[in-house]
Amino acid sequence: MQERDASIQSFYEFIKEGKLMGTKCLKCGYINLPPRPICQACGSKDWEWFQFSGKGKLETYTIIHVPPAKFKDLAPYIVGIVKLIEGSSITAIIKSKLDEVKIGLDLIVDYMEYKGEKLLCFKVEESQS
Amino acid sequence: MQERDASIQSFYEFIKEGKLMGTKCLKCGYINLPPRPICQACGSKDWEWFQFSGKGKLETYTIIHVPPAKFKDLAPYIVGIVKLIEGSSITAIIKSKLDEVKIGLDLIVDYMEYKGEKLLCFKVEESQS
Amino acid sequence: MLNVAVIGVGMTKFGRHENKTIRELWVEAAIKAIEDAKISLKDIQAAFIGCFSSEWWEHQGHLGSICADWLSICPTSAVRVENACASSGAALRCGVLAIASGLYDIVLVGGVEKMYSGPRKLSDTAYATEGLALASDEAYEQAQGLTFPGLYALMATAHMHKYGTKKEHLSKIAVKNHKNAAKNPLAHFQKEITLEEAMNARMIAYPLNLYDCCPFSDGASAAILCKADLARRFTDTIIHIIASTQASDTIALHNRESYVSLRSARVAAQEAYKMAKIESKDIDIAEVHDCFTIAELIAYEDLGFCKPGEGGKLIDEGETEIGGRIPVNTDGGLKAKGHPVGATGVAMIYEIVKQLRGEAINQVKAEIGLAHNVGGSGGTCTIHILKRVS
Amino acid sequence: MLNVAVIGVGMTKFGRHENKTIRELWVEAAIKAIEDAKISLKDIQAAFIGCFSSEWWEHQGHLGSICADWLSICPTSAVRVENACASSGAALRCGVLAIASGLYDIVLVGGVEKMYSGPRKLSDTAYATEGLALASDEAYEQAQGLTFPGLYALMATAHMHKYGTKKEHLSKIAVKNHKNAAKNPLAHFQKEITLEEAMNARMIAYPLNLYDCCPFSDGASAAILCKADLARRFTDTIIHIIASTQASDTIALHNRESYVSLRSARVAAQEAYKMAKIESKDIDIAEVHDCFTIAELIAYEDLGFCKPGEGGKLIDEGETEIGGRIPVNTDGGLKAKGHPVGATGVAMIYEIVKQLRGEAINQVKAEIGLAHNVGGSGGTCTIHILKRVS
Ligand SMILES: [Zn+2]
Ligand SMILES: [Zn+2]
Repeated sequence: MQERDASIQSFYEFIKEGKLMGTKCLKCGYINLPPRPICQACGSKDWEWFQFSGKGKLETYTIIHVPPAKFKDLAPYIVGIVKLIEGSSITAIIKSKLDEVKIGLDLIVDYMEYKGEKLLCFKVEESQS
Repeated sequence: MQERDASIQSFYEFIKEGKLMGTKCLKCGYINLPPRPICQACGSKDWEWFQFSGKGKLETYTIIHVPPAKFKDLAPYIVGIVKLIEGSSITAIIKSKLDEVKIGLDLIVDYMEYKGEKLLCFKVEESQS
Repeated sequence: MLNVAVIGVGMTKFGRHENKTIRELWVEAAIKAIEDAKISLKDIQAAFIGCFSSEWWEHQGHLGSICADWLSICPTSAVRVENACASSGAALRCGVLAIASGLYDIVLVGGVEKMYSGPRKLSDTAYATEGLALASDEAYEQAQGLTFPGLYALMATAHMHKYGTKKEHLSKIAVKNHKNAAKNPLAHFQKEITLEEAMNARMIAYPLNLYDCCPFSDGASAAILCKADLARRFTDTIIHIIASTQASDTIALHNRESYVSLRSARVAAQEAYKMAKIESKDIDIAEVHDCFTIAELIAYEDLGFCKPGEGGKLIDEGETEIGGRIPVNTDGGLKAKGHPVGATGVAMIYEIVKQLRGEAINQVKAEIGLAHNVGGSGGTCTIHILKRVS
Repeated sequence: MLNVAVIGVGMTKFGRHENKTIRELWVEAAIKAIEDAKISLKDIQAAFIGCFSSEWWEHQGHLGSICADWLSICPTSAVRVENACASSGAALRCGVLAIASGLYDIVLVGGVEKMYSGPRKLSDTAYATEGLALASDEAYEQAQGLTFPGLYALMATAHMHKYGTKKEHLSKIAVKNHKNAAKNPLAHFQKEITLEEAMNARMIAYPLNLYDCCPFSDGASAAILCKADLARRFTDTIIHIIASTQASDTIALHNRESYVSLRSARVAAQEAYKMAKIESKDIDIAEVHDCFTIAELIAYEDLGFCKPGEGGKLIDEGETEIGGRIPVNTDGGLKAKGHPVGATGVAMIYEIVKQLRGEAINQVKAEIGLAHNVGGSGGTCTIHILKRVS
């Protein structure tokens, strides 16, 4: 998959394809999410694509009551930072009942069609609920 | 008229009333147009309102063929810098035929209703045409 | 040794300025600083002005030129600096570097922002909210529906979970800062609030409610820096800048090791203490960046006023109140004094200088003061330490 | 003596980068400069990045943080500087002050702009035109229907009237710069144009037509500054910055004494010649700010390459062409190399350094080079003079 560069555009192209992708540093092995042209851990420019399983836990969250214009229809909604089992973290909307969200919740990647875009989000893992 | 401060808002309030107003420095006599809280010539903060006769000459001009969105309906139109007989200069739309505009043209202040606003502009002095 | 002194400070009232534009607010603050320093416009050799997003709110860029122009100091060089909410902290730092370079003796620094009201563009809360979000990661935070209060809410949730910090701790910070602002005529809000009001306000981004958030304010601030050797020409109460540091962090929270502490603040503070050859316990008074109540609590920990996780305890013990061990935000802070983003960093210097001179509204006994100015959610932090010398 | 050397330069191709964001362009240029200097990321002690209006074009502020972040140099301090089209000239100057202050040995400077295309916000010509106008006076120029090309058109009309300058003189500048860019792989346009094409292009703001105007470009530039004492550790071809100056002027044209010359450029140039202890005739090569053809012609006069009013004559005599007495914009200039606003000032340094090293595309014989970077319609000007020392 090396033909795509480690760019923001590539990340969102993968999202459209239903893949959560980061870059793995070929020098130090650090997994960069979002993908980066320069490894955050060691500064190396050598990387390969890395696909996440999509499983993770909620590290922290907020409930947005005053949303940006674009997200008006969704409010109130949860945004959280999800720590994936592979070790990297990412910010996304969390599909959960507002009164059931808590740090440590087991999550799995999901996608939402919203205003013509495919949005990255996470939902509570089935086994748990 | 001292109750209004030497602000941009005051300038446009006067425009609405059909007055072209600057500030005259009480220290050095320099006439600041647009009005300024600090004299451009000497740095003094003491000023009084000064009303221009509205008469002047075209110092330089351009004809805008690619306009900003707001002025789309007017293009092509002339914008020039007018040197008033009192010595100060100001930028405004010049009402003139495109092929008759030239540096040195005698002008007099005018106003144009445009998209709900009163726009400062200048027109060719009657006596001349 | 930086060899830089502050010989003048000035600021506008923070709040709503319906009739004034950016350049007009700037001139008001700059003139106050110039008069405070008893210098003339001609003495200014360079200017550095912090502003976050005049393009967004007033459709006006090229701020350096317009600020020099309206102050009538052309052709003096004027640079606009943008580091989000730390824009004027960074501008101040550029001014410090300019004097330390030996090229300049007297430099004007400051900041300005029009965030809400104004004769040129009339903003509303939604537009202002979107404007503030410009300080966060467009591709990976804004795009995920995160707001600016949401960023600090993520830190608050994490802090509560890790350390047992309570909502009440946050509300107590709001109460303290409103109390400090109550007597400050330049503050956006001059009213005290009760803990009950602070606890029960309308939710903005859980767990942060309206009283955990600073307001959208208009305002400007300015300071005159001078080569320290020359300061005695202008004043007898000499205030030196004994440390000036800045650090960065990832713009997005999710790329950081911790959500309960700002690395940029810790690094800048450590470097500042080292530069000033002091320890955190030597600080008598601090202005910290309380854009949200949780930010002030985390600042206590990052600056070493207490151990990590003990910010709530410090509040409970009243140590950061006036009369406490280390009074914080004696002017009301961003929370109640207001937060015209670009003006905030130098407005902190205004309060520190007033305190060190003995001219403050809520005067405390202080010889050394610290200003902690954070950009965005910690992507930038500047630290300045000021000391009265005799 | 500034005691500052340039030990590395890098830039992206200027033009359309449909698939890249600001941070990605920045990283590309910065890495090239770092590799050119043969330093590592860890060697960078501070960064100053010029950007005009990322808020407008990509909805992204807090540029210092995002540029440090994506380059993986956190917690190194990173300041964003905005002086309209002179943003990276001003950023470079802050970097010079930072090294001159003695606080830093190695500093990264540069600039970036995404003006037109991009994956995050897709702009069109009208939006980009409005964006550029942010550099002019919102209240008294933008509000009167004036555009950015219109500002320079006002100067062109005045220059033609006062000095008899012809449209043909302007078009000859476009032809020269397109010719210089034709071989430059990093230029936005790599095609020569004829005088007839240049004369007869579609009118934008009379008397300026399409070929008098630089394009809207995306791109980034970077340079590594080093304390001059240490430069020999990194390279044998030592390039010193022997002058670094900046001046301001009123943002609006109508408040100036003259419309046929930029006071900011004259003042900055005079100070620069004085700082470098040279005269204008000592300059071997110059990069001047030709956002519009008339701007280059006026620059000749402001920099003292010819007398006031004789810019047209200088063009007619071919003195600013490659092979002439003082080659100007050997890389194609803003006109043909492109003008990603915030990147332009340091991209000029890229070309000067390449020329002084003997590594340029259109190599000329040169020991001393000058970069003239103008913000807006002259509200800011920075001048840098570089010299190869042996
Ligand atoms: Zn690595
Ligand atoms: Zn005066």
